[in-house]
Amino acid sequence: MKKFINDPTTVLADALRGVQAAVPGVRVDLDNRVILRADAPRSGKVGLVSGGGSGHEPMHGGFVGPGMLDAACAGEVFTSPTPDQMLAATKAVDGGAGVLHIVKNYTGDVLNFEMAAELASAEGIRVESVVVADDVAVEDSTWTAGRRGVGTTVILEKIVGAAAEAGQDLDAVKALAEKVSANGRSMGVALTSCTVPAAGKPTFELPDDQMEVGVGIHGEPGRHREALASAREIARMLVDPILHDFDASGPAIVMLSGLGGTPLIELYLLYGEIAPLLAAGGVDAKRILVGDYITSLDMAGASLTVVKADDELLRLWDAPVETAGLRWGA
Amino acid sequence: MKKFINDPTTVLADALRGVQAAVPGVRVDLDNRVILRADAPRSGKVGLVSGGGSGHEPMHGGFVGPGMLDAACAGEVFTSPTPDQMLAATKAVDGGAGVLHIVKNYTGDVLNFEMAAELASAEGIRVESVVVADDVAVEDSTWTAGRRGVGTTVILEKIVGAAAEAGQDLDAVKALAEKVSANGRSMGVALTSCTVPAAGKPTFELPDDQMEVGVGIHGEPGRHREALASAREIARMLVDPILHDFDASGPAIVMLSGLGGTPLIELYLLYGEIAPLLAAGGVDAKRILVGDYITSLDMAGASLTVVKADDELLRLWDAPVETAGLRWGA
Amino acid sequence: MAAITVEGLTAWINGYAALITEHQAELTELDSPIGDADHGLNMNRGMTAVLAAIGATPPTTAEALFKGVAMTMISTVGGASGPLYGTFFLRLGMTAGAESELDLVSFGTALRAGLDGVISRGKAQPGDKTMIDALGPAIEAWQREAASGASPGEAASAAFAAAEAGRDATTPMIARKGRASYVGERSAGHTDPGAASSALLFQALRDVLGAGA
Amino acid sequence: MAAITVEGLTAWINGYAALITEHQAELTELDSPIGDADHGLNMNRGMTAVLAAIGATPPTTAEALFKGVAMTMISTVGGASGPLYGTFFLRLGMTAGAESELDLVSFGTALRAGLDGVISRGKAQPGDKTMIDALGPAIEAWQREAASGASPGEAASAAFAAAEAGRDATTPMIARKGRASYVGERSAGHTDPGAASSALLFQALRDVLGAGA
Ligand SMILES: Nc1ncnc2c1ncn2[C@@H]1O[C@H](COP(=O)(O)OP(=O)(O)O)[C@@H](O)[C@H]1O
Ligand SMILES: Nc1ncnc2c1ncn2[C@@H]1O[C@H](COP(=O)(O)OP(=O)(O)O)[C@@H](O)[C@H]1O
Ligand SMILES: [Mg+2]
Ligand SMILES: [Mg+2]
Ligand SMILES: [Mg+2]
Ligand SMILES: [Mg+2]
Repeated sequence: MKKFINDPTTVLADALRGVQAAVPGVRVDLDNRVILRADAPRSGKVGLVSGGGSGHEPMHGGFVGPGMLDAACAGEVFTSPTPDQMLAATKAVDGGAGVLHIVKNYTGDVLNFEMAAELASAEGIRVESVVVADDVAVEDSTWTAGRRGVGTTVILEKIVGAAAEAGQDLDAVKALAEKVSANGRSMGVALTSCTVPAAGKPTFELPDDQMEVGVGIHGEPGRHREALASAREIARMLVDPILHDFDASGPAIVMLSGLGGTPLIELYLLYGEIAPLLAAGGVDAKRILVGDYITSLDMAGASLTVVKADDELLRLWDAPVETAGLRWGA
Repeated sequence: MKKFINDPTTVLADALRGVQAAVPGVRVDLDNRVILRADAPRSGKVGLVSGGGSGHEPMHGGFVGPGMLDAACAGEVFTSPTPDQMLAATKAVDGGAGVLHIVKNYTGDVLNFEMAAELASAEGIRVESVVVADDVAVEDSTWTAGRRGVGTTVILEKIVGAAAEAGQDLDAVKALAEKVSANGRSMGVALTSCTVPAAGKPTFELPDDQMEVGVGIHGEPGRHREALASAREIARMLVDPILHDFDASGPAIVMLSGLGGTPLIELYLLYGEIAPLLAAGGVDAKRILVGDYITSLDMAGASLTVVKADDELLRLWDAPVETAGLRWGA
Repeated sequence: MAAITVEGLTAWINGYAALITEHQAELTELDSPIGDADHGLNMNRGMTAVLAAIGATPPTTAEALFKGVAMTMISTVGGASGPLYGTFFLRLGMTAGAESELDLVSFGTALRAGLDGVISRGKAQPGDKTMIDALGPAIEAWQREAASGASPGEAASAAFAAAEAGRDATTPMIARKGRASYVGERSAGHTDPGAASSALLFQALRDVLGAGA
Repeated sequence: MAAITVEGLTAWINGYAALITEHQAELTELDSPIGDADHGLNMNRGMTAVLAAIGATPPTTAEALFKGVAMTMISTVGGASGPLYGTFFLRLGMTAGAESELDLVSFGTALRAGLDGVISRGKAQPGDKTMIDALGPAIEAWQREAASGASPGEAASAAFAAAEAGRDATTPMIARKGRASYVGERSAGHTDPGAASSALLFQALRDVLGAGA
């Protein structure tokens, strides 16, 4: 395992110190492992709290700042944060207008956020939640844990962040979050495994000539394994399941995120193959992000997200944002 | 070799199609392999042309746009672009106020840009050049090719981009570029080799328990190889040679760039160790970038750049910029 | 009638922590093919913190003991198992009440309340390949033994045997809850890590209350 | 007096292209320890393009031939070798002039002008471990043979022998120019890739003009 770390057991604490040193405009609560807008709480503004296991940077800590999140709770690598972290974040950002919890659909995240919401309600804070479950690699069913939450979360945090910044109330912000969540789908592929520092070895073995199609951002197995294919073929493996899952035609926000170990030149190359497939499927990619936004430690791979967008979503997307991970107009 | 590519011989062309599809506000001249501001040439504005081998993305193509470069010439992977590309770029961005070539100090880049400047002069365009040579891993000497140009180039392109956007003339822009260049130093470390697609195998062999200190961004050997160390120790190996090379005390712009295969969580962790060392050396890091800005394909590693800054440089740094790789205020 | 003292209950928790540390790698290994390879890490982080908390101020009632265990697990484990085990111990403690000793039936009622908490939080059904597939049979066995006047050792042995059988029964199951559900049919053939850590909970109880022979 | 026709010169360039393709991997290999492992790739990309260009419109004068080679190399090779070889052929062509054949002395003068171009562009001194350490001795040998009335074959053989010796002499040198200078003293013990590709240039000349025996 070759990583810039001091000790596998202190990765999160050490990384948070780095965030504190490097990112202006945020305050890092090292005890609770919460990254906060420096100016939180903002009176009268709906507070947005997200969080999840670490190892997906810039998500979520990199999206804290004006126009996006008020707080992000950082769990251990690939492990949901705990309710007390979430409660601390919720209390710190509540400006009297209530707090929205943005949760990715993993049992751990859902349960811990649920407990945190109960605790916050007990302290008189109004909390609502939205659960993102957009990974088409997983068969959907009401009888199972359902789909994993992946890339749509990033786009949701930006859009909902703009709405909260603009003063929308908790009901409106929640409704908007549910709209984005319902309109987003993602699909990922891994060329290599990631290596969790505490484990010290790759999470899964993937032969040199194989790739994992439909991988999860924690190294969860995908739909199937097959021979390493060309970027052109891989593009089809990402686009087709999304287009088969829902009618994606019309304006959209598209994100191609690297998983941490894939360089930008490859992401652009892959996007060059994805673009015509999306167009052929009627997707009008109005806004495009190509880069590392939701990662899986050092995994080589990529994840495609398509969020159907209307004028409202595009307008909120374009609103100013000032975070380490996304910044424009500010 | 596990990469998102179609064919090792078409990587550059395919990646440029991806840039064309993904990045608004730029025009990609696929024949000449030049990425241009969509609105070039801007009448009366000094044109800024950079370029170099590909594989360092976002540098340079990701820095084309308002407030930064007017054009970037993309060479084959790790190979300088050719004079005709540079000439095409120079002609395309000349708005009558002359053009500055921003060159990294590699023999190939220097010679090709030199020829391009001669050709452009012959066509009546005034061209000046600045050569960045900031890599303290290389011993400096007037008898050799001198130091390699690395991270200072990114910071220079931003600052000089703001000056050109503000209407400064070619002499002023050139003087400013030389000032930034003189004030910047960089030092890198590799945990793994990169793999050039056309080569199909790692450029160098690095045992699992070793790292290359002072590596170049093309996988050039560094100062020495030693046992893989902790982030805390590595931070010292990056900071010390820079501080020993020049008096870096006072305000500065600091960049910690990943080399392509290193995830953000590790970069933040490493920056957490670098920050106190810089502070102890009197460096007041006024502006900080942590992320992938100048990469070496899929190499796991990092490169630290410190540019001494005064009020002028900070003001220009803060000016609006709207590129794929750096964006704020726009 | 036989009773279990708070010291006995504390020894149970201490013993559980030791078993978790001993089996940490194994639990994580079970979590690899069908999960994210952290169940041993998560449980060990939590139970190590529990040990430290108990050691600092030894509780004098069942309620204080189990609420402390619950709060510590909830705030240190994370993942799915943190809130689930946390809820288990929270309800267990609330139902046991501020007593310094419990008879076997009362302890069984408290265990059942803990299980109900896990079910209402996690929404899993028996057969979904989760920890409740070990907890459920174990608690049922305890209650059955307690009702028929068994000794603590007999009840604990029966509960542990049922937990082990429940754990092993998860192997062929197709997961419908938790992270293992993502791999769908490919989850069959692997033992559920949460069921394995739950079986250890009753192993610890058996160890503390004696083999009951 | 013996002369070299433009057809002969064209055959030289074609032969050089073939040798570059044949030795591509070897040149890249030489560029690995002290460079960036692309010299063979670069030269092959350039010479393949040269072949295509020459094939399309066979040139009728030395100037047209070499200027074409130069422009193609300059616009396709990139790196350090592109402008350097480009400059070499550009000056060679300009000095040779619009002739359909050249005597040995004139060809030698043109080669020398090419070398001067490389030196003024690259600022390398003999002994800096670059292509001029092969080009220099080779051209010197050619000029010496030409002045003493040797046959084309004899001159070419002498030039190739000198180029090979010059190439081999770069092995112990410490690089002071180009990418190899970054590794400083550790460049000693490795043959310079540009010197190796320059030796191939004179190997092609020897092959075209006959062994001269
Ligand atoms: N909904 C649920 N109800 C009951 N138990 C569950 C549920 N979801 C998961 N579990 C249990 O949690 C265990 C996984 O715990 P752990 O690995 O610590 O958390 P995570 O899955 O978040 O990494 C599973 O083996 C299973 O027994
Ligand atoms: N300043 C120079 N003068 C003459 N030859 C040089 C100079 N710099 C480099 N070279 C030659 O160029 C060769 C390297 O060419 P190549 O690998 O194609 O370019 P790059 O170094 O840009 O990758 C070296 O082996 C050396 O012979
Ligand atoms: Mg987990
Ligand atoms: Mg090169
Ligand atoms: Mg797990
Ligand atoms: Mg080279």
